[in-house]
Amino acid sequence: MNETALRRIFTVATPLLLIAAWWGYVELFNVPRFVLPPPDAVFEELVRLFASGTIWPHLAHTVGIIVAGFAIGSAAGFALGFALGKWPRVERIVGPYLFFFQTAPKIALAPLFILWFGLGLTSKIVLTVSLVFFPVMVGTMLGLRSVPANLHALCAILKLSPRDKLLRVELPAAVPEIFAGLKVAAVQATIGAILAEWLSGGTGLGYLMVFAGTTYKTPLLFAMVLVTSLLGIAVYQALALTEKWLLSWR
Amino acid sequence: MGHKVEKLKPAEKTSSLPVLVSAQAVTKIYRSRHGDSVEALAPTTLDIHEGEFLSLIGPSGCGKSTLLRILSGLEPLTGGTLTWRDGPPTAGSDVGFVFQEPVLLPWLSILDNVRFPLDVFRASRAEANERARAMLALVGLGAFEKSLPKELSGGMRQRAAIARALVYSPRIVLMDEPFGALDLLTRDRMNDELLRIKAETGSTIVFVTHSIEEAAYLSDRVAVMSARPGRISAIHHLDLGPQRSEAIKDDPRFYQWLSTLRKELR
Amino acid sequence: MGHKVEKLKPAEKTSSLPVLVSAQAVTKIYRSRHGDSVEALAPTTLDIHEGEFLSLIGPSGCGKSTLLRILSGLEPLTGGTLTWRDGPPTAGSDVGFVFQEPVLLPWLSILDNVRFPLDVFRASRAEANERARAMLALVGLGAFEKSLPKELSGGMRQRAAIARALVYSPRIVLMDEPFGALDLLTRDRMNDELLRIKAETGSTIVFVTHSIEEAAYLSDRVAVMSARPGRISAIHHLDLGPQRSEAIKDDPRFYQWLSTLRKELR
Amino acid sequence: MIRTLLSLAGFILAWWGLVVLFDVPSYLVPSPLELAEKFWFLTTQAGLFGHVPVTVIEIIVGFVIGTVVGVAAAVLFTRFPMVEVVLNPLIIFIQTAPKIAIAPLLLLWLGLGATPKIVLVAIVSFFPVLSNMLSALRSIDPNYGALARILKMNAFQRLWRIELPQSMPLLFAGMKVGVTLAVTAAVIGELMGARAGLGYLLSLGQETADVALVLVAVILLSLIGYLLYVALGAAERRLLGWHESRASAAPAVEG
Amino acid sequence: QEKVTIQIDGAAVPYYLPMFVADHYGYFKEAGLGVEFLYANAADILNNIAAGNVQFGFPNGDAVISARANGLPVKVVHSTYQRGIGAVLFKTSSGIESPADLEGKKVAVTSYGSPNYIQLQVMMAQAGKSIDDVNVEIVGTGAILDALKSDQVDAIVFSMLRYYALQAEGVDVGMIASDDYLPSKGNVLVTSESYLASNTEQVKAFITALDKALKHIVEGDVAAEVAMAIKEYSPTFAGQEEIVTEIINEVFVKTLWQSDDTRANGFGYGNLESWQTTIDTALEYEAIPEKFDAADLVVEKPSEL
Ligand SMILES: Nc1ncnc2c1ncn2[C@@H]1O[C@H](COP(=O)(O)OP(=O)(O)OP(=O)(O)O)[C@@H](O)[C@H]1O
Ligand SMILES: Nc1ncnc2c1ncn2[C@@H]1O[C@H](COP(=O)(O)OP(=O)(O)OP(=O)(O)O)[C@@H](O)[C@H]1O
Ligand SMILES: [Mg+2]
Ligand SMILES: [Mg+2]
Repeated sequence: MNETALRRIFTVATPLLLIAAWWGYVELFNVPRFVLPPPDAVFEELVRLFASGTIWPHLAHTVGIIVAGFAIGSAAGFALGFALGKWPRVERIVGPYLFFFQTAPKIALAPLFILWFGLGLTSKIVLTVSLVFFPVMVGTMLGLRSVPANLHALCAILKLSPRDKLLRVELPAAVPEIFAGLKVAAVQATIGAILAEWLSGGTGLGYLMVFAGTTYKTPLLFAMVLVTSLLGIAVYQALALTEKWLLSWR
Repeated sequence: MGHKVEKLKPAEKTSSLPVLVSAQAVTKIYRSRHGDSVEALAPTTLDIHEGEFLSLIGPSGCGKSTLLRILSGLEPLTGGTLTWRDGPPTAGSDVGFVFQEPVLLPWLSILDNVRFPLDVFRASRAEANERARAMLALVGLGAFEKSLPKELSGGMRQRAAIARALVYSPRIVLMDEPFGALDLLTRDRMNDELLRIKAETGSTIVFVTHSIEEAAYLSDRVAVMSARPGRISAIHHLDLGPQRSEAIKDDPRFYQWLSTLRKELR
Repeated sequence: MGHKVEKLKPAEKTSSLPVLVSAQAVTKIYRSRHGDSVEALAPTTLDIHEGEFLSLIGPSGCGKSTLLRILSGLEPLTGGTLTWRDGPPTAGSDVGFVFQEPVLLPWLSILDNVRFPLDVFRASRAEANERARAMLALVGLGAFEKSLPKELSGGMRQRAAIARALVYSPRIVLMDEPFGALDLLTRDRMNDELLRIKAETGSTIVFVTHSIEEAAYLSDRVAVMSARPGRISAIHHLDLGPQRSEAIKDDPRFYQWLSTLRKELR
Repeated sequence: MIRTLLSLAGFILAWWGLVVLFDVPSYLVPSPLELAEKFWFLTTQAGLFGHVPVTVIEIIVGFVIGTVVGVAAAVLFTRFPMVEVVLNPLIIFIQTAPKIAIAPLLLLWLGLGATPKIVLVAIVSFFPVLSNMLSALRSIDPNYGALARILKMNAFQRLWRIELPQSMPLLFAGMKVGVTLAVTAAVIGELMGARAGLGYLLSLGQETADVALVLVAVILLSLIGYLLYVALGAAERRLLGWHESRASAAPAVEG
Repeated sequence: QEKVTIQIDGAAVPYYLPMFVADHYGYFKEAGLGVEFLYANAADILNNIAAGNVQFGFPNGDAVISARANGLPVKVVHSTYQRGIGAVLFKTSSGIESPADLEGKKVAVTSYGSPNYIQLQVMMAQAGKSIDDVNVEIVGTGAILDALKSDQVDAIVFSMLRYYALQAEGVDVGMIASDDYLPSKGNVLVTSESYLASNTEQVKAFITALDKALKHIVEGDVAAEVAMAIKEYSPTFAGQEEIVTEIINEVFVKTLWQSDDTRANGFGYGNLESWQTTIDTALEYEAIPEKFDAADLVVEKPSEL
């Protein structure tokens, strides 16, 4: 009870404290605007963006990529993790390529994505997916493999179909591992969307950031950084809540 | 004394019941991670008859659980053959297994745990609930159907696991020390319930226990195992009649069997 | 019959030994996730005397494990007080606990598991190995010191857990159905070993069991618990003398106690 | 091993075949031969192997710092949940804040040398480790907590002897994700301002439309990441022989 | 000896020959400077200069205008490249020959408000058309070249140096230089106002060394210097000495480093009038928020600092 109250206080107080620290730093060290604009300048910029409505198409674009990339990426990651987790032989054959591909820096591969998927939305979503799937895949693989041996025995006794086994036993048992991956994936989805927009296109928060960066509009830049981070935090918190609910039995 | 000891004889003429499953020179060698191997089961031959109650007794580590797991198909053989009369069980509802530790799904309530097999076998919701509730009442957990496994005591968890294994009336039930964590009174009650269920459904039961009284009280036959390498040293056909009840404890033959079995185990 | 029943009397004049820990009107209410609560322990008063062997018996789910966990400090009280003569134990080596399930660390070999407390207490490596090996030999696992817990049978795992709890000769040992998964022979041997260790170290032992024979064989006093809400319904001081051995089974008073306790449990 | 080599050979042959068959111009996809030539040229004449250690050191140092801080943060969060409430938004903020935006700040605070790159690598590899380690610590069987309390183990003993071993599988999963991110972070770091390193070579290749150079840099970077990944896998196999996920196969009997 | 760092746009390509020559022949040392080269993109360079992370920068002139208009206290102390190096690049197969041919084509720029977008606007306007007549695609610097190579777009507005790089790669490209339509500046030597004020000597020293190097190259053997630069500073270009020499002779020596202005006033002369035109055009096309005086940004005669 006391703890929840404290928790509530902190959820409000932490951001305020951070803003105060930011402001204090800018004032005290006389940090120039183009390195780090003061909070009020960023706030004004935010107000302007929202009041004039210019932000909406950009926001919608980015949210769209995040959601699509996250959804497709986690689904793909889950499917791959499932295949690799269930059939170690598959892991031995395709694993090395997957891991190799995954470590290749995405910024360098981006031109390839454009080559293959064009300049449109597809290549952006593909880029996001390529960042999202891996943590989910690793989590799913581990989760499915960590199912306790005696639960496997129970399934074998009851001759559960693979589908039943997956849905009724393996998935619930793998929730902690899968969600650990999903949370990382949520952050990756935001990074991916921004990176994709950085590479091409004239809409989206990522584009606005490049625009702000190359035209030295630092308040706009930091306003976008804030909005993106809030998006990331929102996705993350949604996941954390879902996980808490799914794991309420613990 | 009128009892018959079969010393590892493959065919058991003594039983009039048809053989349900026959283990022929079955062996099990576990390989441990360091490469050394443990011979958990030396060549073991055992017929299990349709509808009988067979107990396995023997010292800790002698291979009782291993034999049970082999019979259930959980553990692959490293030698010998396992022959089922009508082919190995194909439906999940054919075999019931009570593990040595209660294996419950920690995210399901007790009721849902007991209902789990029925859900898997796609029984109707209403019927599943009804049967699961009845089973829970039988094991004395009626008041705890909403609890999670971690909210139960050790013995209560084991009772839930027993309820789950019996709720779908499997044709053969394999039970690994099911009543070990129960107090005497509950244990006696569970023994009688088990006999009643068996009489009703005609199930075959293979039962591992450390209690000689329990083995003698419940079983048509008792297989005595000895350790390292595990093997069946004797099989006793108990001539205490098919109908068991508290009355049997007045029968002197019951006590004779107790002392015989106790001696066998030394 | 010469035995004394203390009906929940706080002070026990009958015992000449000093009180080690005293539980005064201790209660435990568990809150489950749906907000409803289970009264696991109604106000319970119990003194545990230095160097005594006290058994707790009672039906499944009556609160034996809960009481033991409260005594060990694992479970916070929801009412009453717990008073230690010299203050609550401060060193980890003061208390030994055998959990109802063997809680072994799956990544350590059996030897390392048994040595674990000694490593935590920073005993020298050589001494730790020697004592752990001796303890393993005692519980009959000498040949399995390199195995991993998952490579052992249920009973063997439980024996390893017992070895771990006794390896550092704790002043008070709390044991929750330690011998439940063992066969009679092993159990008898372990009973005698436990008595021997107790005599050597002078430890105080609180012991949960479902076996009345075991309780009577081992204990100075037996506390009988009844269920829902759990409470101590009677404490019996067994007048079977301080030295226990197989010989006690020739003493008619032993059998009188068995039948008394059995009746109490009905 | 042989199978890996065979499959690798197959892959290269297929690549070559495609390039030859469809007459792909080398500015789109160079053939393996061209790439090999480029590689040879770079090593012999352009000091390629002077660039490799620069990046490798950034990756490894940053990754180790990120992992250690991640584990420490997870432990701190489970011991003091309030700390998590306070710090979590900040952490996610730092994770999602585009690195291009904070790069000048990092340079301002940390100078132009290897430090900002290492910090960037640490930041990105920190998060998967934290996330997985938290899950792991929260999944620990309460029985082990009870054992620790009985033995009155101190916080360090509990961490070292119980929590870390128990968390190993998830921790390794987090580190595997972290290592792949670390490579990208090192590249981004080198784009912020550098004169050596594979990330620098990569940007040089992009600046001069030198596809072969880009590919050589990418392949080397992937190789570094992959080798680290393999090393982690090997360590995992050594340490996790006991764990279910490492049992030779799931139960042999299924249907 | 004073240690200073210069951040150069992009990467170590041999076209930054003056820097390499100044370093190789010890001109920096003679001037009392120990110079370290670092590479980054223009925006980062200007931010770092403004923040004092580095002392000198060598970014594109357009980027400097934008930075200054947004309040970064940067100063062009040496207009090294007299002309802009922006250009429209396209594959010759696309049939494009003049800006008018861009009508209806897909043209990639790096962002709205970027110099290359303004250049495109001016070109279209001078061809009697408008920016709405082309299909503008936004493609970031990381992918813009590949977009052209893989025919995702018909033309890109980017750096003319890529023209030569693409040719070297074997792509059949054509180019329209933007500077013919809108005067601008390529790479220029930049420092911050405060550094210029407090360390005038160092800035002068740098300029002296740079001028010396430019003179050395212009009057000397370009081929030999290119060979030296590739060997010591830009080894990935090994084997391309000939073409680099040709480009430097034809483009850099003739039109970038030297102009009528430099012949009259010395290297790096900052023609304020031409700078002002660029600034005014940027304002006209709303690329910068407010007008400012070229004299505030540019040092007209570096040699007279
Ligand atoms: N997975 C395994 N790997 C290696 N050895 C094993 C494994 N499982 C069991 N064993 C060994 O096989 C032997 C028989 O084990 P089993 O579990 O069948 O004994 P049990 O008769 O059930 O004993 P208990 O009464 O103690 O449960 C033991 O010696 C044990 O060490
Ligand atoms: N964590 C928990 N949450 C809620 N209820 C609990 C919890 N642990 C135990 N209980 C309840 O407390 C009561 C006593 O449990 P306890 O484990 O002490 O029984 P026990 O006497 O040890 O039984 P057994 O012999 O079966 O082990 C039971 O009714 C059980 O349901
Ligand atoms: Mg067993
Ligand atoms: Mg209990």
